[in-house]
Amino acid sequence: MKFGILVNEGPFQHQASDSAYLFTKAALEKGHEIYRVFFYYDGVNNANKLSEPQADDRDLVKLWSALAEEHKVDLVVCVAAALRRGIKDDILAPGFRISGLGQLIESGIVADRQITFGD
Amino acid sequence: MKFGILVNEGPFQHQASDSAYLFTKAALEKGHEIYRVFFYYDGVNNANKLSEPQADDRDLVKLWSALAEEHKVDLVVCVAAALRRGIKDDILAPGFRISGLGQLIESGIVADRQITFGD
Amino acid sequence: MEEEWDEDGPEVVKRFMYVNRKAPYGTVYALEMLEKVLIAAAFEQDVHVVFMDDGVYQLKKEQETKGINMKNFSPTFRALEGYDVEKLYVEKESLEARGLTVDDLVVPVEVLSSQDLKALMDKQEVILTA
Amino acid sequence: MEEEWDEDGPEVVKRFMYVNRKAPYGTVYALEMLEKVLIAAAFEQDVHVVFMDDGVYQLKKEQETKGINMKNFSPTFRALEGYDVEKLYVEKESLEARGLTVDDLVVPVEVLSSQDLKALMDKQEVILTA
Amino acid sequence: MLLHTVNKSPFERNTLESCLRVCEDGAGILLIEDGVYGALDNTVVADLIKKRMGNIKFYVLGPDVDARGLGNQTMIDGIETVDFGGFVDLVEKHSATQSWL
Amino acid sequence: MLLHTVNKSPFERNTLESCLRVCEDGAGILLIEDGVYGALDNTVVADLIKKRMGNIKFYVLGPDVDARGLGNQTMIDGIETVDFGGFVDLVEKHSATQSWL
Repeated sequence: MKFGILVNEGPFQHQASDSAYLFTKAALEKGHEIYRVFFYYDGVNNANKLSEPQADDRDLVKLWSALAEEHKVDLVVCVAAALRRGIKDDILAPGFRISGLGQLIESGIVADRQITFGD
Repeated sequence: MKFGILVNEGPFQHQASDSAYLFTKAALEKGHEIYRVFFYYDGVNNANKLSEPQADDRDLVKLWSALAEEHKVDLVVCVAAALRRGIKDDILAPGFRISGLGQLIESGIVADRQITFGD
Repeated sequence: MEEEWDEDGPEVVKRFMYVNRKAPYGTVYALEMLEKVLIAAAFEQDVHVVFMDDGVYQLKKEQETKGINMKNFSPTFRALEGYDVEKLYVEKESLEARGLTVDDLVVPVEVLSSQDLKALMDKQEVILTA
Repeated sequence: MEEEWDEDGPEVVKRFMYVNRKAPYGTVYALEMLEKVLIAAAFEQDVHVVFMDDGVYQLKKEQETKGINMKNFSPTFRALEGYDVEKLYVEKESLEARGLTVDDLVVPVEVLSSQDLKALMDKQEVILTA
Repeated sequence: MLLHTVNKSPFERNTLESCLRVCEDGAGILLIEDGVYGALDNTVVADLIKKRMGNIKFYVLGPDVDARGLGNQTMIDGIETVDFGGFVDLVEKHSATQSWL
Repeated sequence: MLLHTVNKSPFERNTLESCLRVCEDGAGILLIEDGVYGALDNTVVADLIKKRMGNIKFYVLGPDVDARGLGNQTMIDGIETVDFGGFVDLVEKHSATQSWL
């Protein structure tokens, strides 16, 4: 089955990105396809490559990037939400791309199931 | 009187930074001193100079920077919270400086009143 | 309207529901949700917008935001009709708990009881919340 | 302890109160609040830490965070004593509403009724919340 | 006495209730941001404040009231409206401020 | 039928209550993140779920339960614990998912 994922919050402040990541990983392990992970609202902060968590803490930016590399997951950051919050190509982590909100709606249309993680 | 201000949230997602800014401005207009504005948690995102809101929206990063310039307000971003969230010197807006959490405690000790804006 | 989509729309038309439960201005969710609704309309999907809990306050008339230095986005709700977003629903129980009536709102809406809202939600294919 | 501060501490010792009302892990507030408490202790202030509402869950024993890929920070509460942070308070009403007792908590705390907490809060000079 | 600020809607969260539970008689409570909904009369949560009116002094931040389109709504009798300057004055005249988030 | 997810503590917010108000009989509700506190028995909010048990199928995310130290607490009778794989299965077998935030 094709899943579409929406992430509304950045890393650390809320658990949303953690839950979304673990759900995405579990879906891939079960052989499902992740059509797209769309980052909206403060969710765009998941794509900030300057993020440097403590050594014994999880590193969500790197975890998402690794998922994109290993499983060709499409990680899309909303351009409007990102501009406001200062997430631009200069600091965009590998595997993420910046695009329009239409990519979220398209995900809702194409995916068999669309699910939101937020606060 | 000396005021210390703590901002726990970034711009946009919550009103905290807006309220803190308007409070700080009002205190200055009344002739009070702002000892320090300390940015903690997602509040560190207020210092991201790449932030580019829509033309008809307020620009909190610029507003804080202007306050620092005009009134010599000390804007301190917590180093630990900022590292996690990828706010580093490369993208630090004018008027902000990165320092330790001790600066918040010192603000609480020195200021006559310490007030928190958050979610 | 449904016929029009069958003729001119994309191949797939899904039932999208946007559930607004947050008050305006205290958080950005209301504003950025509205941007999502407008985009969905451009994709000619079957858009349903629900206001319940504090979300009903998004539609309150007479918003004057100058004093908090933020943009008043409530007029945009009146523009939704121009984008063919006409299915706006408000939960009756949420409205009543707040002492509000439809006369307090910036746009015409259909008032649904929780019971009727249940049935409408259950038919949706994509539900976006914030 | 107060005498010790008079002898060795900085010139100003203020009554700092940290009010923890949020559950752990769902949001970062609990973890980063704890970092603030530790710093205040280093400045030899008169630190009071209150747990009320869902904040009491921060102290729940047996936290096992491997399954959500996050760091279990509850052992740090046991380290607070080493930093001379010994004034930990839990609101009785919050504990009871959740069916918990002090035996469920990772550290010894003083249980205060809302009434007693009122009086303690009113004496504080700096109150930090999240 | 303390000044308490409450920025959450009492329809959505327990914040105002918790604040009232540990708020001393004689203290001040200022409703800001989404907290201003608590100041409205004729709602299912209006009694929270009405029960303590007289023992606690209640204030509401006018710019937040206006932003939410509540300028002409009936407020609970006895709540005083302040602007940001008044907010600063309240922080100054109380011994310390507790922000309920 | 829909799958509803609830990620907020019922002690702090009205989220679970709102979800239950518009949740059809036969639907599923999965408690995740801070929502898992709603699954505990012997609390002042346990009745919220007990009243609908039998009409709605309730699930709770095990990793979130364990993280919060609730692994040995008494859960409301009839709630099924799932892991992230089970979460994926629930999303698959329901027609759509509504996330209550």
